[in-house]
Amino acid sequence: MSDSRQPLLKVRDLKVTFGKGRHEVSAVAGVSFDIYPGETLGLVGESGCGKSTTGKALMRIIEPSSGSIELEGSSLIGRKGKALRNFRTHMQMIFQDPISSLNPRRRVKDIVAEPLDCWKTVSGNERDVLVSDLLSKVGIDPKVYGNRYARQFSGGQCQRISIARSLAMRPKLLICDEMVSALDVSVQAQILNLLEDLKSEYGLTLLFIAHDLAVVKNVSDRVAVMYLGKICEIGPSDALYEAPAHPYTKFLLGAALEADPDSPMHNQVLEGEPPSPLNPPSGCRFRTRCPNATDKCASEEPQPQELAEGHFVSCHYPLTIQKK
Amino acid sequence: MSNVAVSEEQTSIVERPEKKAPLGPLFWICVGWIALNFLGAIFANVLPLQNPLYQDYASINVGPSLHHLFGTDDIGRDIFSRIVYGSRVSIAVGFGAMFIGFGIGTPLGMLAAYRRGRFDTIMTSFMYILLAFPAIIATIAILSFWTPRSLLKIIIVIGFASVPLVYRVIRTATLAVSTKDYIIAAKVQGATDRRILLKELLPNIAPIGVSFLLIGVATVIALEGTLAFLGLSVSPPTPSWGNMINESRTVLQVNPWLAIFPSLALCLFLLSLNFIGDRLRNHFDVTEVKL
Amino acid sequence: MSDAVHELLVVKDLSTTFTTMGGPLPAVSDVSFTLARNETIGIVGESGSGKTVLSRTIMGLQPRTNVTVTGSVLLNGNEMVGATESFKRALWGTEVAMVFQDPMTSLNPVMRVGKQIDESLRVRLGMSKQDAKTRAIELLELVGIPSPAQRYMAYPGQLSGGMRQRVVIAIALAGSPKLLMADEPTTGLDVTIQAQILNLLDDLKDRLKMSVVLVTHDLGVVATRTSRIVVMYAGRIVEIGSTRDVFSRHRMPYTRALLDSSPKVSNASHTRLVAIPGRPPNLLQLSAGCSFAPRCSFATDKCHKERPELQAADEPGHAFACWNPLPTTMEQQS
Amino acid sequence: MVRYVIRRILMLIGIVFIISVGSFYLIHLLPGNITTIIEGPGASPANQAKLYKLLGLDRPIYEQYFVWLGNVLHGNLGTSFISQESVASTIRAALPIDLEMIFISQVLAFAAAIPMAMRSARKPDGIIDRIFGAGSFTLLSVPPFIVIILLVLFISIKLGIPHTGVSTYVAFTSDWIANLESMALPAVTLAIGSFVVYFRVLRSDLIATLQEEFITMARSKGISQRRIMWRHAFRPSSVALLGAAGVNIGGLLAGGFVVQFLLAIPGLGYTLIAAINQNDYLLVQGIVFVVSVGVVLINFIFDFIINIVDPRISRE
Repeated sequence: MSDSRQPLLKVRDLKVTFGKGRHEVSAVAGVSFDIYPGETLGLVGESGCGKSTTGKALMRIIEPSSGSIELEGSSLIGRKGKALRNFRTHMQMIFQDPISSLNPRRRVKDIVAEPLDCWKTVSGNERDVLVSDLLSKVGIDPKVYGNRYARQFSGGQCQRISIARSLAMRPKLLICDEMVSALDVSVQAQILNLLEDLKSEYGLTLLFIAHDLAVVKNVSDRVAVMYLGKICEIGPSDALYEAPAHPYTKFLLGAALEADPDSPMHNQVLEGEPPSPLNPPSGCRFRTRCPNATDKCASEEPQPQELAEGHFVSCHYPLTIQKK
Repeated sequence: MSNVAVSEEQTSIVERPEKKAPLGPLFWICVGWIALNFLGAIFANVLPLQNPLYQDYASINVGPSLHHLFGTDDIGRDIFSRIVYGSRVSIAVGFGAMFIGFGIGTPLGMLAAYRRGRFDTIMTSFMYILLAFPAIIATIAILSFWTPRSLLKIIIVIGFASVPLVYRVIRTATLAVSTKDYIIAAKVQGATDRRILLKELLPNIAPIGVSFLLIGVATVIALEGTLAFLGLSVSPPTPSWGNMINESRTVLQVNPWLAIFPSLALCLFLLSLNFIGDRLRNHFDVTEVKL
Repeated sequence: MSDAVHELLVVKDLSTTFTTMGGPLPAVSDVSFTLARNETIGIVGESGSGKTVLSRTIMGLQPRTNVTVTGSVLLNGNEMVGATESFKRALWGTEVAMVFQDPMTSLNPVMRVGKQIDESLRVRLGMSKQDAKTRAIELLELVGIPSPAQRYMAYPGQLSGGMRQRVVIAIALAGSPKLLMADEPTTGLDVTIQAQILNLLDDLKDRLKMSVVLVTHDLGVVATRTSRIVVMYAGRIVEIGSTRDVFSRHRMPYTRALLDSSPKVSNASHTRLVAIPGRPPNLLQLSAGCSFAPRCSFATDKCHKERPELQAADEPGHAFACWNPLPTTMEQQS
Repeated sequence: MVRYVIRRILMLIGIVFIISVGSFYLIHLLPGNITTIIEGPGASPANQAKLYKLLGLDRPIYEQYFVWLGNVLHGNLGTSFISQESVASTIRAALPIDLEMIFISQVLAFAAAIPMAMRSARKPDGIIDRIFGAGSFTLLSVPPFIVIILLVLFISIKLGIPHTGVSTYVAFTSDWIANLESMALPAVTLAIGSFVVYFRVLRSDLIATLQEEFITMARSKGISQRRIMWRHAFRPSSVALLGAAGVNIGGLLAGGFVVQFLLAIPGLGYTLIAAINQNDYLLVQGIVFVVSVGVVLINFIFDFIINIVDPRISRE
């Protein structure tokens, strides 16, 4: 890659398989990408494409079956016990379901302080100050709400508390797994804005996983599109949305609904449904639904090729002209 | 950013008010009844009760009166006093056995469900095979061979026999909670397994555990009664509710009071325990686990 | 209303109030609108806006206890409010049918999908067993399910979400209803599948000459597929009008806020969203004024004290409920 | 489905094997010399030696087990030293009584529980539901030995209905009407216990099922309330009912001895208690083995039925 900066997170050929023998499913079938300091990488795809599994595998909540994960040059694979627990604090995660992310039987203050209590990095007094500060930062008044139980809060508030908790250890990388998809639009906008604010304030790097193309574009500098366990296209968000090179990306964008009565009706709708990951197609995984597929697509798996600066596509017949 | 913070303060209404089923006055009456029985059992010695073993041949099989509140049995012992003393056996067996059952079953069940993997597979298969054996027959067989019988032995045998059941309930409950995102979140923050088990899992399975515990105590107390009928509970003349009901069988026609009062004492106690357990389950909205 | 003959659905002053432990909960209040034959109307709102309760009340499918319904729903001339269960039952399936939000829960998991379609045909239309099966397979084909004869024997658990939603649509179509209520029909589905299902509904509407009520939280879903839109907030209609008027000539600040707060594919990345502060109100503690006032940047004292009624805008059929409406395009220019 | 059944059968064989080992070792777990335990402390050394040989105790223990297992597979559970009767034939004589008792009690329990639960669930917290709920709750707290005493007190003693008292059991083959009379009290007692379980399980599951979206979907088709209750709600909920029934019937097989003991009905449970009191260990061993296998088989059969009713399970 031409980018001279050192990546914060380097993922190479990450694979996750579930089950054994006949029931083996490769949920993530070899995924490689870099995330640079200070940027937001969006990971978008439909349900079952492996985007959430990728996120969890990065934290080793789900154990990857092979591949490498490096954060600032040190590997996450092979760490055990305290070393793994300690390493995880450099990366944090926010989940889809705001309600289930918080223990209903603990107080908000204790939830946010949990990482501090685990590692005992600060004294009791500092802890309280830090927690109050974090809560105010995410728009929850610590004096009014700090002693409430988590089960008393609405989805948007729960997601704010989750964000506060994830920031307590000053992580380098924040993985957001569908963090706004359970929220109403008006609340979703609040959370997305809050995330952008905190990102610049804390100098965060984000991996933003979501199925909503508009949301992903809004927060991301670069976007990766996943289909059936593989990345089919990755590139700068504006360029990728402007001129998608992979047919799947094009269909995905074509299906996204704009809140605009003048937007064109979807004449070209992707037919059929994704094949079962139990028995993925040979060669290119998208070929069974792709209108441009040829014999080559069935026999040969397309490798990522660079179309423009930082814009890679895994397709034998990319829709935009290849860079020479 | 600051305007977001302000806007959140404006709406001070908490949106998810707790929709807990109220416990109701009957719940507290039941709690009071259990407490009263406990007090009676503990202070039976100092209470102004007649000697439960004293045989007053002047008044045999008399009905309720001021002198003998619930009457006397066929050898002139005071039924009321015997019921109060008898509660000691029921309470000791019920809570004692469940103490053993939960003491062993809870940590095993939680560990198995949280760890999964080989420990879970082996432990769970083992417990399910134990469950296939009719526990009641095993209890009877062991108690009938393990002589001389004592209260402690009864508690130990029933306690151990209940472990697989407790294990199953706790494991299922823990499994349901383990998949919640806040458990993953705790791992992500670097919490130790011990911390997750004690701080995140235990408080959330406690309501299920407590309601099952109460229903378990009720079941064990009924089991003590059954054992008494087979002559496998504490030996007479020590009073227990089971013993008293058993003894009443021979004089059922002459003196039904002898059957009715201890039966009432037993049923009311079980009813209270079951009711408290059931209400707690509703109150905590325990739906994940079917007991 | 005199146009009852022309309009398929006439809703007038409809209110649905639930009796809860915390007091009466007005889920839907004073809703009135009409729907012509072969027309699609969109009902848009966030969670708690009353849109789902409204759609169920129109059908008469609200729970039978702890609920009070007032007003009137004329469905093809039949009054649904206060009607007996057996009267409504005669209309369900043949006059009006419903497509539910979550295809994972709206199909009976222990019944073969074919049987679930058959049921309406045999019980409601009195078809023979064989005829019903033939018709059910036809319906499965109509909604675009490949190898319908095999899928007839499948259990819902064996089908994907998109396929299940097609089955739900097939069930709804079994009685050839004149009105189809679609309650968030694509919310749980992936974007590509969502497009398939919406196109299917559009297509079926024209082929079978149905009217459709499309209930959704997603303005994108209704933007190109409806002729008119109802915007709901806290149980009330806050704006109603033709799709174009609502999108481009809205007067109610909430409609504007809703449009502005949703991210758009066409916007550049890192475009700052215009968030609506606060949260939707608690329906148990509604103020006397406009329910949106606490979150509205234009709110005045009057907004907090007095509730605005729907008032007509310049365009025909366009109305809004606001004391301080956004300026019309002409006003903006002047 | 076929794979599921095969897997379950393999598991069943494994569990039965383990039960056989457990039952076999039961008498070896007893403290002291087995021959002394079996023949009593007064037995002559010559007799003890004979028994030692007879039991094959001179051979290694795993060999003893396989000899025993071989015999069991041929239906030979040994001969009681107390009664000198074949254990298998004693069990064969007693088992039908248990089966008859369980069968009658289950018919009664289901006949009461299903319609009452359906009625209750239609209007949860309505008057009828409250009455049924309070009734079932009270019955839940009355142990079977109290029920049977009350029944004897009122039916047998006060009303004087024949063949309903203690030690009045009549075999089915000798007089079937009298047999049914003598079965009435124990069957009703067991039925009450089962009814409480079935009613409560089915009611709460039905209430949950009736709130499912597919019920609203079924309503919106315009089919009758009756059809919704039976076709759409009862079948999914019957899974919970069948699960409870499997456990409960197994429990009755193992725990039916209380009523048998109190009324002196010579079923398996009564025979077991008598055997324990007489130190008839081979009979105890035989009954424990048969009952355990029976419990496992009942669970297996109910799992299988649940599988047919609910297509969701075997696909997991």
